[in-house]
Amino acid sequence: DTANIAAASDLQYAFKEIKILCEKKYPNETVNFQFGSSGKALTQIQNGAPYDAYFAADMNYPKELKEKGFAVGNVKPYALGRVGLMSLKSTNISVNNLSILATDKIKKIAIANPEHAPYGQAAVAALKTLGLYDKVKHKFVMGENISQATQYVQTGAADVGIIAISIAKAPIIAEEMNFGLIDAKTHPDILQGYALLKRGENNKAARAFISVFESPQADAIMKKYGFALK
Amino acid sequence: MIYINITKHLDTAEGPLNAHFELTINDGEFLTLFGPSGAGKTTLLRMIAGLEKPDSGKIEVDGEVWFDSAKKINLPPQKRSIGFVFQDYALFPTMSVRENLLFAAETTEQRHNVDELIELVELTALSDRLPSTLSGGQKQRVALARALVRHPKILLLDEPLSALDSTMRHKLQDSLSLIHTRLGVTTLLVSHDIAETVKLSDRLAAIESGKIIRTCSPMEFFSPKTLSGKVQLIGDILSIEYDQPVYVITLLAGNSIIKAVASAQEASALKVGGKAVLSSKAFNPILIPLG
Amino acid sequence: MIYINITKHLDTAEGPLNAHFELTINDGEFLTLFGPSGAGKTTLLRMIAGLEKPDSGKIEVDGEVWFDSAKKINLPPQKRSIGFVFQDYALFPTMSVRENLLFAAETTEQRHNVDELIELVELTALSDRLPSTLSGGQKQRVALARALVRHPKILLLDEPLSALDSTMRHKLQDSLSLIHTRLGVTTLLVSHDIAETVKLSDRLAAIESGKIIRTCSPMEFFSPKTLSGKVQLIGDILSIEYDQPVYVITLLAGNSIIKAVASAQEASALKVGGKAVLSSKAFNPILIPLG
Amino acid sequence: MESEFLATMVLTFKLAAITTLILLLIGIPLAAFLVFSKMRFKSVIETIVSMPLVLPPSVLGFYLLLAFSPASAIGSFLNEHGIRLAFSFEGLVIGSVLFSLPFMVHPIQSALSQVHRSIFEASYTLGKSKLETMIRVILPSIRHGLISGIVLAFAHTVGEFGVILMIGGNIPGETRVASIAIYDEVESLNYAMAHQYALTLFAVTFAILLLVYTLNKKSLRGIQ
Amino acid sequence: MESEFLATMVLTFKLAAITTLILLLIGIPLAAFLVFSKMRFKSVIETIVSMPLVLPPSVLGFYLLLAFSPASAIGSFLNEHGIRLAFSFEGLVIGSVLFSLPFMVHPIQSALSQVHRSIFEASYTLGKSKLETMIRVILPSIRHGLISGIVLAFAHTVGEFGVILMIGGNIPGETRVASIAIYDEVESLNYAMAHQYALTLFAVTFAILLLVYTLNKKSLRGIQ
Ligand SMILES: Nc1ncnc2c1ncn2[C@@H]1O[C@H](COP(=O)(O)OP(=O)(O)OP(=O)(O)O)[C@@H](O)[C@H]1O
Ligand SMILES: Nc1ncnc2c1ncn2[C@@H]1O[C@H](COP(=O)(O)OP(=O)(O)OP(=O)(O)O)[C@@H](O)[C@H]1O
Ligand SMILES: [Mg+2]
Ligand SMILES: [Mg+2]
Repeated sequence: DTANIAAASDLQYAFKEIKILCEKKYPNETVNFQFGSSGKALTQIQNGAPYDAYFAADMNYPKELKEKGFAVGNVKPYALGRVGLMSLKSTNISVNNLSILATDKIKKIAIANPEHAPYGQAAVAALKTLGLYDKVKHKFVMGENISQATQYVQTGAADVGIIAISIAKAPIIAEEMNFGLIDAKTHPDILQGYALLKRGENNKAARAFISVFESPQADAIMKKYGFALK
Repeated sequence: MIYINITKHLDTAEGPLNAHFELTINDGEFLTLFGPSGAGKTTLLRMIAGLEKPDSGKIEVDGEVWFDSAKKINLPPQKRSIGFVFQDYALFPTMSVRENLLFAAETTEQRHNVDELIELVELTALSDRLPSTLSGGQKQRVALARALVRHPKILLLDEPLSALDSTMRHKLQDSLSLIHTRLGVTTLLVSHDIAETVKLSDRLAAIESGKIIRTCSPMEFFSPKTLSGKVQLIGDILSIEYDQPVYVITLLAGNSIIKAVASAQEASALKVGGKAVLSSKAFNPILIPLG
Repeated sequence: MIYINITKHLDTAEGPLNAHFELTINDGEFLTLFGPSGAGKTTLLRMIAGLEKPDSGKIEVDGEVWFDSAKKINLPPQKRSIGFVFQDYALFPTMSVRENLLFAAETTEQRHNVDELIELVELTALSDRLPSTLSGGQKQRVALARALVRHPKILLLDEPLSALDSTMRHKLQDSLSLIHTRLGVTTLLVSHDIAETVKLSDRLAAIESGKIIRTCSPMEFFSPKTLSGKVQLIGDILSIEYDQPVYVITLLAGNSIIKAVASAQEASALKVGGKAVLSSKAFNPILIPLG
Repeated sequence: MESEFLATMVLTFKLAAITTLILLLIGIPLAAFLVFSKMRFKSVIETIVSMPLVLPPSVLGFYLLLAFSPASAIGSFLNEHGIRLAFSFEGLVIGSVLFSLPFMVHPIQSALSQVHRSIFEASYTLGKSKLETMIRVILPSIRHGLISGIVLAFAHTVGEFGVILMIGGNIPGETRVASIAIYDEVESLNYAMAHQYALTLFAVTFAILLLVYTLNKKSLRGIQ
Repeated sequence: MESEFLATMVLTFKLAAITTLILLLIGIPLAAFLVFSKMRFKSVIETIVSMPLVLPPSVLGFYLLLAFSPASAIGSFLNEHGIRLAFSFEGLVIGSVLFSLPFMVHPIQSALSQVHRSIFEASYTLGKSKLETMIRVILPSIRHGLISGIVLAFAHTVGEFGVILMIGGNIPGETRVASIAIYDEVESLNYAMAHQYALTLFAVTFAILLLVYTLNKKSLRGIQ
């Protein structure tokens, strides 16, 4: 079988490795990923998208699908996202203390759009907890999602960004970026959940991928990319 | 038999005008529309061709109704068997001379005649050229040839020869005349040229401000009461010179320049740029064929 | 003084041709270019106007070099004081008649003269109309008026009167003549009309296949060796009728129709559609002014 | 990977070619209607034609998705007849056609409106129908406008991704075209691969357009 | 909320208006060059003009971001002169101009190429410079092409979001235009708000274009 799996953008590096595991174990099954915003995937699924499983960037989206009858089985949390401060190594901007954001040295701060991106919401919450939000909010530049926010930092358009650890751990990023984790207590948990969709109920490939995903080897990969698991 | 009785509102140089054309044209007749600029000659041709819609009236050709406002009949130009030569040529810019003619051809026979027509208008050497590279007169000849390709029932010619030099003009007049006799196609010509009109047409319709004010033979129209054996010439006075003891008057009549001797009294009534009638009672003409 | 000596390669109906024009035109002269279709008349005017570039040679006007291939001088049309009337009118489609003329005006005085010019070409009632709603002749008159607005040094006229009826044609010929004398503007006219040429121009340049084959006075060019006191007319034979015991020959000479009596022997040499010379030795003409 | 790259490219140009062809077939009569019709509310139709441009592509895609959805009237009707537009190649074609329509119609309309009336009339008096006149006389002489329309529609379809992402859903071999693939690679911060896609798109399209322009210039030589 | 809505709308139409104006100023000479130049490699330039279309907008935006970045030659040069294009309104204008360039150039080019040569020549012989001829004679007579270009460029800028999203950074009052706002609302599953934005965009643009078309039709009456 072939399965189409819609997954949040930040999962791409981890999933590509898990896919290799899966192909080894189930050589006859193929999985395709559609990485992108969880909101868009939700809209598409509700309007007949041929997706078999859904790995969202939060818990609410898959729960909504479950309520509307698009998902089978339970919505399970699979990861706890973390955010941190990121800057280009070449800029020598310290990433260990968020208070630097309020200084004149920092002109633009890249975050994911908090209106719909959980990592953006986490960034805002953390800044509010630390009492920095009102001092820095005029410096925000918002990416459509966490990848775009990363690009802002990477291209030097923004001085720093508040970015997901899963992206910071990607080898190409780790090479040229400094990253400092932000205390998880400063923001609500970024719980990410997934669900098998109705269309995937009898899809062998989808079930195979999920079984591999739930295996300890996959756990290790997820951990490597900074997804603290429950 | 072509029967025309139509009205059309026009906005002319002298203000609005209700044009009314009533005209019967016989089969095979060659009729010239003659009249001043803005009189409605082009408009009449266009209404016959179906390119413009009369406000009311009827056009009937060989018993076939082409237009009838009462019965709401209005044949499209495609259904009217006509050939039209436009004042602005209207050649197809992306087609060569030959292609312009071939486009018009409908039967294999017409297709075969295309080269003959091109030769008739003396454009064989240019037959693969695009219209934009032709001179004004050359364009006009292509337009004329193209209108002839389909052997139309009525040939509508809107000053087709006006941009030609006199040699080419005479040649094409002869061709038109030949085509007309050979194919018997009813022809309507708009022309400002008297010789052309007289030479080509059976009948003349004089148009003024949207009305046909007179139809008659061209000779009747242009010649004053002519007397046999008498020469009466209208000419432009080109110069008046005093050549002791008489005056020499140079007159232009058509293509000919005439010098005549006049007395001081006669000369005083004439002026350069004016017109004069030259006549003679005692006259013993000699006629010599030319060319 | 205008001095022209230019060459240009042309692709004509008879194959490629190396045109070479050498011509000197005096200040204030009225020169007509006369010649068959495709001879290069339009091309010559365009080269003088700077719209086409000669391959080599020189054009000098009043001591000012407009073109010189050796010195690589080539004044743009804007810098040449010319008025040009195009064969296809080239009116500006978004401007009314008056606006077309006002566009050309450069000084307040020229601006004020616009209405006068419009009246001269009898388009006052149409002065607010767009070119697309004008008849062919009306368009041509606008183009002529527009070229006159700036009082150019040289007026270049490419068959400006060919689409006009004879009344309007004569009127505009008179206006052209008047303007020419009044403003003293050097004028180059392309015309196929003999009467027009004779009437308007001081000199004629006969052009054939890209060469000026002769320049002379128009009279010299058109009239055979003329003898004073002798009538010699060239005309088209319109009809030959037998009217016992003689033949009546109808001749068209210019605007005049002449009937002449001929003997059976004379008549046998003539045919309808041909040309004939009508002459007489004993002739006692009477000249009466007309109109 | 190589074969996926190739498949994506083939799909991209297939989509662009089919879309452009359909747009030509729709665009020419529509443009002719807009130029020649004497209808009173022509301006309204003219405006509507341009409206797909005004919505952000992904929003247009969103509305299309709603229309195609089995929950909607159109979608359920099509579904009953076995036609599924969402997440299918056919759906992409419809989306692209809708989205690029103004780019085809405008240049053709503008060129048509400049053809002199007597050119049409000459053809009519030679017995040719409106259709034949259009095809044999008018279209060749408005080549510039046609080429503009073709180039704009083609290039725009190649580059479009908002609508396609929404209604196509990135399914390899079916709806994953190059623009989406590039978008994906950029999102994955996989710049090398994104550059490769972009470069190929660029090179192929550049070659196609250059060919179109050069051929056009050659054949236009001498006209006008 | 209300005032933010309004601010977003104002910003959107301001961006579209400025972009269209700049495009007119660039597009007309560029189109004229493409029509009249006898340069040998004109087709290459013609092709390049169409190329911004081929890249997915967000990718084009990404490359622009790289160009604007202080790390690049252009970016650092601008930075030294105190100009920051990324995340500024000026940057959006540059991005939109680049992205909509072909929509302005193509229709004008196509219309220009159909103007008869003797119209230019007549104006030259009346002593008018090329510039004056262009402005007073040619532009009025290719109104159709100009309007096509204006409508396409304007509508496309209103609807564009890929480039803008990338180089704009979604800053309210500065770079957050309506297309981005709609996109955001759809992403947030805030459909009601998205519909309101879309409807307003639609209504305002519809009104503007309808006005343009109607005025144009009125003033064209009788020409041709
Ligand atoms: N499209 C039009 N709209 C309004 N008036 C027009 C239109 N076309 C022609 N006319 C007017 O109708 C009148 C007759 O025009 P028409 O073209 O029939 O004249 P014509 O006799 O052919 O003149 P010419 O010898 O100058 O060609 C003119 O006064 C002209 O201004
Ligand atoms: N753009 C062009 N390209 C190639 N040949 C041309 C071009 N324009 C004119 N010619 C050729 O040059 C020759 C001279 O043309 P021109 O227009 O000067 O003739 P003309 O004397 O004005 O004729 P007419 O009386 O018919 O207007 C013609 O044979 C014509 O075919
Ligand atoms: Mg007429
Ligand atoms: Mg000529």
